Amino acid sequence: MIADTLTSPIILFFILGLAAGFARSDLAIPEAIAKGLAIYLMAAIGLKGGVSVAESGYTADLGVSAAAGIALSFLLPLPAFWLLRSLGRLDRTNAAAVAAHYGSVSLVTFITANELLKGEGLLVPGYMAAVLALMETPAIIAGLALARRGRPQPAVATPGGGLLHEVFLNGSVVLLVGSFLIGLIAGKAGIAPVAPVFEVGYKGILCLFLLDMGLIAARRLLGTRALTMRLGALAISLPLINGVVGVLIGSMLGLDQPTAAMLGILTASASYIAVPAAMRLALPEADPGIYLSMSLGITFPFNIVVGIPLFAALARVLG
Amino acid sequence: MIADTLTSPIILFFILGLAAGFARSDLAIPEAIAKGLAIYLMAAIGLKGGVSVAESGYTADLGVSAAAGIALSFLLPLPAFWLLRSLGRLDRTNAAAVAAHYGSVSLVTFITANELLKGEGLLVPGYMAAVLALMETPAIIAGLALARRGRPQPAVATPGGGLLHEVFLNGSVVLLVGSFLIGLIAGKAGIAPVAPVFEVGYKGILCLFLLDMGLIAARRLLGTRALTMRLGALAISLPLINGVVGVLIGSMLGLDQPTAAMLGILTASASYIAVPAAMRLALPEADPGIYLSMSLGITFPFNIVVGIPLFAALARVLG
Amino acid sequence: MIADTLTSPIILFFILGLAAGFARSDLAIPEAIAKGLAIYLMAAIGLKGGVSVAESGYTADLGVSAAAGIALSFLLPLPAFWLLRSLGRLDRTNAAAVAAHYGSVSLVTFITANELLKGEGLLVPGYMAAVLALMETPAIIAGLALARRGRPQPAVATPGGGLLHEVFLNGSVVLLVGSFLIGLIAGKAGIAPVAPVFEVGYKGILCLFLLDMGLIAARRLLGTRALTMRLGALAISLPLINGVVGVLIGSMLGLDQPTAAMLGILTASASYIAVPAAMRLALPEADPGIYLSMSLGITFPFNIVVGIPLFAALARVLG
Amino acid sequence: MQTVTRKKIEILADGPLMPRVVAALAEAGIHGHTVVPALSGSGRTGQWSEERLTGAETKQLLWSIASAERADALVQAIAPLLTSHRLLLAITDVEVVRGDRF
Amino acid sequence: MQTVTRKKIEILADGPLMPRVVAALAEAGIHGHTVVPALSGSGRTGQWSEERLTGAETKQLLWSIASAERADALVQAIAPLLTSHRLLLAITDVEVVRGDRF
Amino acid sequence: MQTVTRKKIEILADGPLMPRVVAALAEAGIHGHTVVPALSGSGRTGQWSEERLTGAETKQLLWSIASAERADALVQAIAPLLTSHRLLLAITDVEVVRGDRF
Ligand SMILES: Nc1ncnc2c1ncn2[C@@H]1O[C@H](COP(=O)(O)O)[C@@H](O)[C@H]1O
Ligand SMILES: Nc1ncnc2c1ncn2[C@@H]1O[C@H](COP(=O)(O)O)[C@@H](O)[C@H]1O
Ligand SMILES: Nc1ncnc2c1ncn2[C@@H]1O[C@H](COP(=O)(O)O)[C@@H](O)[C@H]1O
Ligand code: NA
Ligand code: NA
Ligand code: NA
Repeated sequence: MIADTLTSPIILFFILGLAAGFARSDLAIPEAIAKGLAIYLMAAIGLKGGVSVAESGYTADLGVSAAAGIALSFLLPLPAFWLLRSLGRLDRTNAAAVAAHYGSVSLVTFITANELLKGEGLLVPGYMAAVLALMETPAIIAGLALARRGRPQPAVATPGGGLLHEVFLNGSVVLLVGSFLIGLIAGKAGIAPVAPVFEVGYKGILCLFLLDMGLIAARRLLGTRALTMRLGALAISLPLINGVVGVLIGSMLGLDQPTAAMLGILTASASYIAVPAAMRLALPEADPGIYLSMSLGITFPFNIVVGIPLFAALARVLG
Repeated sequence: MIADTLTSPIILFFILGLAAGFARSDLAIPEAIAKGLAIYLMAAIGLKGGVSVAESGYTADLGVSAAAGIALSFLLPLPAFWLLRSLGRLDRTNAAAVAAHYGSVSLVTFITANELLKGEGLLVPGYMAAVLALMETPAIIAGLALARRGRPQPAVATPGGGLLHEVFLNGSVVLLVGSFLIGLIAGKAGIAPVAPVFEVGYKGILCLFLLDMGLIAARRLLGTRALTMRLGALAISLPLINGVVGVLIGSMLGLDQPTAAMLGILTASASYIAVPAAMRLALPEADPGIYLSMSLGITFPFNIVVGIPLFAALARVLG
Repeated sequence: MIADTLTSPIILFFILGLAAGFARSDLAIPEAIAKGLAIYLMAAIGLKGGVSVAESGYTADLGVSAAAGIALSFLLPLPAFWLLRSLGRLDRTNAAAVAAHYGSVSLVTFITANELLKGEGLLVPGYMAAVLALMETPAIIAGLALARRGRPQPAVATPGGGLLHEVFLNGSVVLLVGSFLIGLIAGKAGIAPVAPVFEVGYKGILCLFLLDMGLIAARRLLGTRALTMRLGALAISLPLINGVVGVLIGSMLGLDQPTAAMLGILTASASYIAVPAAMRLALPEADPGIYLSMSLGITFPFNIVVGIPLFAALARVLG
Repeated sequence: MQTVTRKKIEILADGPLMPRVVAALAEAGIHGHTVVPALSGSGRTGQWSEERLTGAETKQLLWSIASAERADALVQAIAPLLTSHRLLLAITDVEVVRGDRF
Repeated sequence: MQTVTRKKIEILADGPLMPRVVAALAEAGIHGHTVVPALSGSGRTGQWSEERLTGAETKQLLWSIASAERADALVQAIAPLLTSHRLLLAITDVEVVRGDRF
Repeated sequence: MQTVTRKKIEILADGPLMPRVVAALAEAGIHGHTVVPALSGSGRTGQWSEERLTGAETKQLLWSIASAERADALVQAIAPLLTSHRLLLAITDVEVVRGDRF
């Protein structure tokens, strides 16, 4: 599947972005456009998920996947934190902030995996979009608990409201869950008139979005001064460990092959939108240069190019 | 029809936007994207109107609707002004500025009504896009006349040119009228190659646009300090009065049911793009907090959710 | 063909933009949207070219067109420089900067010509997108050589790296060549899933883009103080001369009619994206008011409305 | 290179009113300026942020360097607009080179 | 028209931290401000530029005019945040009209 | 908290020239700066506004706080560029906290 992956236009545009970024080309997608594309993709993925649950009804697998996702998002920051402190030599605050990123998930990794797995005949059920939304936030809470353990709760007391708010009402969660509900309420027939924009356009838009992600990842790596070799190695080991754990647990819970693969891909992925914004607010002393370089600069490209086919293969072996 | 309305994805996205805005979520559509979507919608609606007139030719109904629209836009600010001064307790300048908004029309209300009526089998003739464009500006002139009556024409003399210019060459009027003419010249066959973008994409784009409108309306209400209970009540009464007048006159003039409904919806709608910009220039002493909160914060959501089905039902009863 | 041209919606939107710009309407397309549309168009044209070469293989015509394009881009700045100095009365620096613009090419002219020729049944081979990319930069090198001839290479020594970089890695070249390669690697079948966005949407997007180009061209002419009658006349003569040379050489080299027409249209076109940015960096003493007013304000509209049908007709006569 | 002291004028105004502000600058003999966008703000009449379709309330910040005399002339020329049009005006001493330009 | 001297406060902060900065202004009794976007920058921790999906590192520049006493109060109120939140604060003397507004 | 006086440097330049301006800052030992976008403007060579595809003429405003010595060094380093590259430079006294950073 890696060979297939590497000739898919979606991945080729990502590689083009990486190459242009590393070559320091001035190619750039305006921030407003990138945000617009992200909003489109979130609405599309949410709608699709809602419609598919409206079609298939609530199944046991849905409940199992959701519970597994929430538990993994909440628990995986713990081993990550321990590795980041010991091997990564980070202080408590930075280790906790990075761990929260690796417990949470990446929307773009999810969407890309969806398309690549479909290309392999593996249809991921639409409800995984809801699982994705559910997995975004538990890791943030775990990360903050890790950061504050044994500390006298300093200035953090004040912005607590702001943080909970940021965590549960952050734009991407609201849009994903909202579109999911819209899909659920309107159903397949209700959505039909808007389908051309949200279904037909989907893959082409994803190409442009991944072009931008490649540029951003490359520039992030070039612009940082905070990344050590040890942290670079962890930015590859953590998704490997988390992804294997995710696929294993998914298979053990009896999820079918595409669902188990996707659970692994989600646990392997690291957030670079919702969690950085929350951490900047709740742990302003943590260095964004560290967590963004790791999650966006290394883990994201690694997952797109290597992780997705790898966890799909593992699910196939176990399935 | 209200039940149908409330399960249409278009309206559900609007409600999602309202909910996210009131919950103070940080969900936001970049301004450049919102403007881009608006430009797309105006070009699409104009083209469609032009093509439909190219198909059907100039009919008597077209002339009747246009004349009625212009007259209503010019005259309806008068009772509105009187109500705003007496019940609303506004000073002359602010009352005139608000009255101009209620005489003019809302593009997004028009587009949304178009789609919702179509869903009910009511086909609004394409030329109503031209009527929409014609109704934007007379109310501005009426509002300014009301503001200046009995005043010694102060600093206003100077910027007169700027204002007339703003009124007749403002971007949305130029784009609507221009696209209408392009549709008229190119005709159905000429437009065919560009139809995929302007027809197929239409409804999906409208969803994203209404999501943004919901966010904007909610934030406008939360951010204002200028809105009194009396003004809030008027922001619901004025569209009710104007809409009923519009449908009645449309029916009396013999317009068919969808056209009469749309004339009522247009008169009920209040501007929040063209008129605010013109008022900021011509009546800078008027408080934007008042006119935007009323038209965008209250009247717009009221029309989308309640007004459109109401005036459609009234037209049916009378038709 | 001029009559056909003038009723094509693509051209009508351009004329609407010109008219709105000259009337000083405030109609405006946000910069981020314009850049987003340009990125979309470049990716689409590159993909299309790559796929078509993947289908047809490398032909002798491809090599001939590419060689001719590079040579013309490199050599045509010389007569232009001479005319700009003698008839145009520009100093060495400004004449060299303008000459570089006329040697290079305009992406939008290319795309528009592609569509208009297709409407006439003239199918331009996809590989011309690669020729377009190859023609962007030789003129820049020629222009700089003209500017520096006989000068003691002053402050320019330092930024040399920056300039070469700007020339070969500028965003539009990277995106065009990159998308071309992606089309080549993925092939027709690989591109199929993303085709709806990049093929179906193409013409509609081009309408909006040309609307913006019309606005920009008109405002550029209104805002300038640097344009003389002599320069205005040259901004029409240079594309005429270059275009005739391009078509002649294309026909003499045995290229088929659409290819020869397109070679002429490319040589007639003048850059207003890549070259201005490079000139601002390499020849900061040159006045952007001169080169942008000429290429964007006069030559671009001239080519769109008159040049494209003219060179197509010439190719027909010679073909 | 020698620096001299000039005035930097900053004026905050709604987007639609900018042309009028620029006209007031021209009246005072000031022909150079640059406008910078604003994103959000708050004041006595509440808060605003950029996500507004209508530009009616979106502020922009004008930035101009001028001689002390012209800055004085501007303060006189623009005074009547300050209250009615809700402008904010601030003037700072700045050092510039090539002072004859301003 | 008469001008008086006030303080212009400029604070550079990451977008997500702006609400906290605004809260500190309110604590110091300052209720008017305007925020301007930033595009790119560099400092001791490397460089950044706007093309980032995540707003976590995108800076904004807050701009507020206030009386000298309130500006002083703000410096005290915001001091603890300056290092931990990596803010940049600069205060300038400016001349304004209608000085009682600030 | 104690404030000290430093220099705020503002430089207006075309987007494509910004890297060169930043290089001049580095030469003068100034390693911190922030860039803000501009929307429109006018000067002796006419007017411009942001709706331009080509960034060739779109201005940006660089904003940097530095010590007086470094600001002086910058004025010397950048002087040759000012006329040839049409830059605008303005320097203001500002009060900052944690003055050792600059
Ligand atoms: N005095 C000034 N104050 C602020 N900005 C200026 C001034 N003069 C020129 N500019 C800016 O610099 C650009 C080029 O100026 P010029 O080279 O005089 O045409 C203008 O379009 C403005 O954006
Ligand atoms: N003291 C201030 N400093 C900076 N900006 C201000 C100040 N006061 C008001 N503003 C800006 O001006 C807008 C309108 O202010 P106001 O008229 O007081 O509501 C606010 O939303 C802010 O963007
Ligand atoms: N001296 C300075 N002047 C202006 N902006 C600065 C300065 N130092 C830092 N910054 C801005 O603050 C950001 C973070 O700085 P730092 O924490 O030093 O990496 C930089 O990327 C710049 O945008
Ligand atoms: Na994860
Ligand atoms: Na109305
Ligand atoms: Na050329």
